[in-house]
Amino acid sequence: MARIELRNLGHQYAPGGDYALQPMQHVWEDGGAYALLGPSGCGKTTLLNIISGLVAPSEGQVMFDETDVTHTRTEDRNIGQVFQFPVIYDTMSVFDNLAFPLRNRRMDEAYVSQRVQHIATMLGLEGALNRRAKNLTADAKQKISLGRGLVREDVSAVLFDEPLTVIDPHLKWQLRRKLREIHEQLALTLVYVTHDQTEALTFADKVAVMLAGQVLQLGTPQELFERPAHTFVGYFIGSPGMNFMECTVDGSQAIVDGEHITVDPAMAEAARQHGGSLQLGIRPGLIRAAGEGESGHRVQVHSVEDLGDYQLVTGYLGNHRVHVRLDESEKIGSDGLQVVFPTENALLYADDRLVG
Amino acid sequence: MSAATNGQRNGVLRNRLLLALYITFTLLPLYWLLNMSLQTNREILGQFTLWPENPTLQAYIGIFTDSTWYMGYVNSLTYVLMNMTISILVALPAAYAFSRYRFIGDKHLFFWLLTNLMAPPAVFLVPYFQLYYTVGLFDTHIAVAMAHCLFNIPLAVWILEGFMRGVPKEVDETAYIDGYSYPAFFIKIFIPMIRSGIGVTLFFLFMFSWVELLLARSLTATNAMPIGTVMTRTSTASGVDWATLSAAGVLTIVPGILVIYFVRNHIAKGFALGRT
Amino acid sequence: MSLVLEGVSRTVGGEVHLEDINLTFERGEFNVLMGLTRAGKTTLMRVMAGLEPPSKGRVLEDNVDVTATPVQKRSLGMVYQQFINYPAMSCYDNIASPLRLAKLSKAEIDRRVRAEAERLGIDHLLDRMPLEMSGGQQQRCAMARALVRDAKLILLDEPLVNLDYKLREGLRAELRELFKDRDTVIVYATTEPEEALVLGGKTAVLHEGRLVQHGLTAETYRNPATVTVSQVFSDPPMNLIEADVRDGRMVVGGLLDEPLPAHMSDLAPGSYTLGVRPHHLFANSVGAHGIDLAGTVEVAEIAGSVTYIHLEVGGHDWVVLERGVHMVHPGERFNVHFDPARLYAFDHEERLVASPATERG
Amino acid sequence: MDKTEYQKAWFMVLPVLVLVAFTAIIPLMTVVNYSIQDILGRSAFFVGGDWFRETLQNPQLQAALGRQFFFSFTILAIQVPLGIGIALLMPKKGWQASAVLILIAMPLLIPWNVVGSIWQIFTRGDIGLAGYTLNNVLGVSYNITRSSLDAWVTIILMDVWHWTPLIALLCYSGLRAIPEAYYQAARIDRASRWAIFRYIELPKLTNVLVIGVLLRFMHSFMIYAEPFVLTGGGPGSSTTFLSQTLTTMAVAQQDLGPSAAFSIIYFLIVLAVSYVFYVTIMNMQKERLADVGGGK
Repeated sequence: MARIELRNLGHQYAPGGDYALQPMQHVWEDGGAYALLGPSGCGKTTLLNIISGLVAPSEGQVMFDETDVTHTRTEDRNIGQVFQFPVIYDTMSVFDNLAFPLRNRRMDEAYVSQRVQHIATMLGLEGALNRRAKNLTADAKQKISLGRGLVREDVSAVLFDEPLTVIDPHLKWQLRRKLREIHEQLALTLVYVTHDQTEALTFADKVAVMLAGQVLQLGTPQELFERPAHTFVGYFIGSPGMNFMECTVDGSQAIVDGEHITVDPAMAEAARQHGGSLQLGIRPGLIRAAGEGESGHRVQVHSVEDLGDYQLVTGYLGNHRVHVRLDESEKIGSDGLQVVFPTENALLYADDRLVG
Repeated sequence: MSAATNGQRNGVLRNRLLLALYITFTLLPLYWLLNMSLQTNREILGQFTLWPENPTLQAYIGIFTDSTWYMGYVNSLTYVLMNMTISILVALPAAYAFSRYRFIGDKHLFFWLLTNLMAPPAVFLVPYFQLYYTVGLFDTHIAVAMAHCLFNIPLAVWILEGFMRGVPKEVDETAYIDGYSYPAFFIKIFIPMIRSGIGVTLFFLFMFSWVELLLARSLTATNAMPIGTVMTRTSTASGVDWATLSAAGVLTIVPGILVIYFVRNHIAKGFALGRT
Repeated sequence: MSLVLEGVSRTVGGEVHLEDINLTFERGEFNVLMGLTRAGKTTLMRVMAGLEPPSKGRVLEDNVDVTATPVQKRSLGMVYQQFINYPAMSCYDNIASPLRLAKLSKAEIDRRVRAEAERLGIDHLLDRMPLEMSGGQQQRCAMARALVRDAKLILLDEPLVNLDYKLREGLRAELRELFKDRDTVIVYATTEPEEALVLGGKTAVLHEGRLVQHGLTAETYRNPATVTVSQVFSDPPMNLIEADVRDGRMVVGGLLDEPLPAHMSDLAPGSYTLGVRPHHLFANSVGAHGIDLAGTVEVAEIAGSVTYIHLEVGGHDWVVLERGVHMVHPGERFNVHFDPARLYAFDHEERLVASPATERG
Repeated sequence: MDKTEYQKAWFMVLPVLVLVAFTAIIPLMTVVNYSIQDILGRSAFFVGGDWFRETLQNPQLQAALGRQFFFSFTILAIQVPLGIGIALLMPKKGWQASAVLILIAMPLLIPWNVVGSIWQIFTRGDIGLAGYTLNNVLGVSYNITRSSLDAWVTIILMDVWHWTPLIALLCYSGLRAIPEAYYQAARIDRASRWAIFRYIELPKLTNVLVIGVLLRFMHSFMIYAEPFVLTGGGPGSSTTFLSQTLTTMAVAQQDLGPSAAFSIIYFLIVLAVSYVFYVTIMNMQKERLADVGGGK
């Protein structure tokens, strides 16, 4: 198990060209589960390939615990990896597949079969050990790929490159559950690359949301949901994404097209000092319908969609479009909707970055 | 790429050396043919030398001026181009049918084509000879072009079917939905999509018809005699004209070399009958 | 304009893909085909388009039998899930292709292609080749081609399934706008309940080649005719538990023994399958919600705005839908709470016999 | 690709059927015709299986068949491993890849009789580089017109020189189709170079190797031009293979009956081998489609 540190790590495909990865400084604790989440082309796979040793970064260092592995060969980094499609040795049995890395390390056969039995049981493959790996289902093959990393007790980290891509949608959550269970049992450092927020937020303790080669925020699912550090994170996490409305600040009030919304005074002060383009951000699910006699802000309703377990109201606050997510039993009058923006959920952004 | 240790480095060196060795083995006989073609018979039979003392194009000039020689090339090229046209025109719709549809006997027909592709030409010598003789087509270019259809049409169907299978069926359907009639779709949309496949197929049709000797020789006499026959005649006569034979040999390789650069990425798929 | 399927069946190589489908699709609203993979959605669409002949039954367009009409003669647009475009043509030519075949004037073609590209947000990509565009842009180009010709029938076969999740969310929201007030029958196939609910209109639920239910989307969602529909048309699927009803009470051995709620009071005694929706389950006895069941957590899945908590309740795998982000660890005890008025009941033939009164009357 | 049922597809296949029938079925019928009759000028009478029995017992033909099988199996035993080896050596990226590919493929572009001529010139004692070097420089007595061993070695060497590139090209394309992820996984598992070949490359090459072996067996089984030009089947008949034997019987000696019977036997062998390969290729194709999860 290893603590992975990225020291000022950056990468340009061609010297002087633009950055595939902006120089970054991160520490991923030993035994932690981390996810690299972002749209295609955001550099998440490049970062994974640098950690696995497939690509040597143009600048900065990769540290496993105290050793600098930036230019060490993949073989010597002692990592495990699960790829986008099942990578297994077709002609071997499941047992031989799992035993292969140990046999290459000249471990004695008794130890090998004990380890393989143990990991196979953990992965739910104990029944298929002598079957030919080729005839198994895609998710079983991905478990074999994972197993080849887990059999090695000294594996430093296990990397996942969008492993659920080829899995049938209805089986995905079972494999997610299995990965989660394994991480609970073996305190292993895991790095998981995906463009799907559910996979990232379910799998990882900490998620790095990436865009155009930059890590915009590294935080727990809670932090990403409640305090997105960047407007893109607010948009990308949660569906539908966070509402953003240009605003100005006066005292502890954010003014959006004349509507005064009370925000946290410290945040308002910091926003005023920062200047630049200010935006008020609030999640559709955290906007509350005003109760009887409670004074709220008027949202002119454009459309209401009945999504079964909730209603999604699309309306306008002034001329800013706003999504509001209401419980399915909420009554919406035809003359518009009075809503309340709870102060603790209303966040201020200056030039797309969270203030204070 | 990740850093290569020196273990890997002299591994790569060893590989390059072995490869160079094999390429030398391949090129040596070819060099020798070229070497002979640039000498006169007198110099060839004289002092044994590794390269021509005074290189001359006399053998080549001889070929281009002597009608029995250059007509050999013309005849060969004529029936090869005829065969290529017939084969490709006939094979395109058939390959499309095999790649898109199931119909009665489709598997057996596809297998039957494979057996024809593999059939030894010697088996068909006598029947072809008689057939074309009675039909009055003996010693004509079309006779050889038709005879070569025996293996070239199956070859074209198999290779084209391999390339066509790469185009999703949904593309055809989208075109039909748009309103394309079958022929319009085939020519305007489908053919451009398998351009590289057609290119490789034409290359193989050219090659297999150009290299065939047995049928071409036995179905022709004088006015359609291919270059192959012309060459085999000189080498069996006493006092062999080595220089001209070598020059003729070099010229038969030129067409292949000119074209191979354009098909090099798909040549393997062609050889594998479209099965990779 | 309406499209009618009369007794359509389709068997391929002895395998039944469709069995006696009777459906009518109306103009001007979304007709959603809902079902799991291999439920027969794609085959049904291909039969409607005339790409595959039905083994039995007829396809009628405005009471005209078009079963055997060649697809070229049909007024039709189709979008596949693998963003099909002509690779050798630019995006502009791809979209213009059906109009050129319909022999419209050059000016008319140019106007309509640019208008459609504008509506789909790809007007800046018109001279790009398909392979030079991202997956989302390629699918928009394919959609533009299907829409540009104002066909009588437009078929969309899971068009969003191969897109990144955020792209899918964006395009899904635009779909209603794109197809609003078009004089055409729109049929949209999907495996995702949320897509059906966003698009509204009517939903037909298919399962193993058979039509299980057809009705207004919200109506079908709220009153699933059978247990199968409750599983297919709900993500995550509705939670189920077998229970016995006798003398006014519902009993699950050792787990539950409660009086029947009002809307189930007239159920005859016998064995039933009870169902409750994941978002009607609440954690840790918040307020007086009535019934209380003990469960243990298997795993928590965080999907951004909501968290799915997978529980083991009396030997059943249940899911609780919590709003916001809640970290719970496998093995934790988790008491699940729900109001009996929210219960569904299915008889021993899995048919719906009782469903919670819809809140808004 | 799940194909749709469409009987009208027959019309698309008809031209191929007509042309190939004209160039294959009709001629084959005449061969069958000859093989069961004795034709003297105008009259012909039925002889049943006589010609077949005679052919099968004819020592000259048995010898030719033996030589042919020996030749085909020898070249397969050499060319398949050698071809794989070369494919493994060939560079995968950059301009060198194209250059090496073209150089390696060169012999495949040469008309088969010209290959015979090239090696005839190359191995002549007086003017050939190989012939002259062996005899005069290395003092090895080497003459393909007198020693049948020399002739055999030269023919095999020539065939290796001519056709090994085919196996090399097929394997090269097979290797290039292997995704980089497999090599990355092998590095992670610290697999030896041999293990990478044994468990990743070889299994992935089985598809193309089956086709390579089919093509090589078939072409070698009907070889005619190269040995005919190089050794004329000599010395004596030590290097006379099936095609040449059949050609001399049919064309030179004009005894139609036996040569027709012989042709049928020859074609049946080809038919049997083709069937075995056809079934193997089609199964592999179905299997690969299953791997990719083809069709809904």
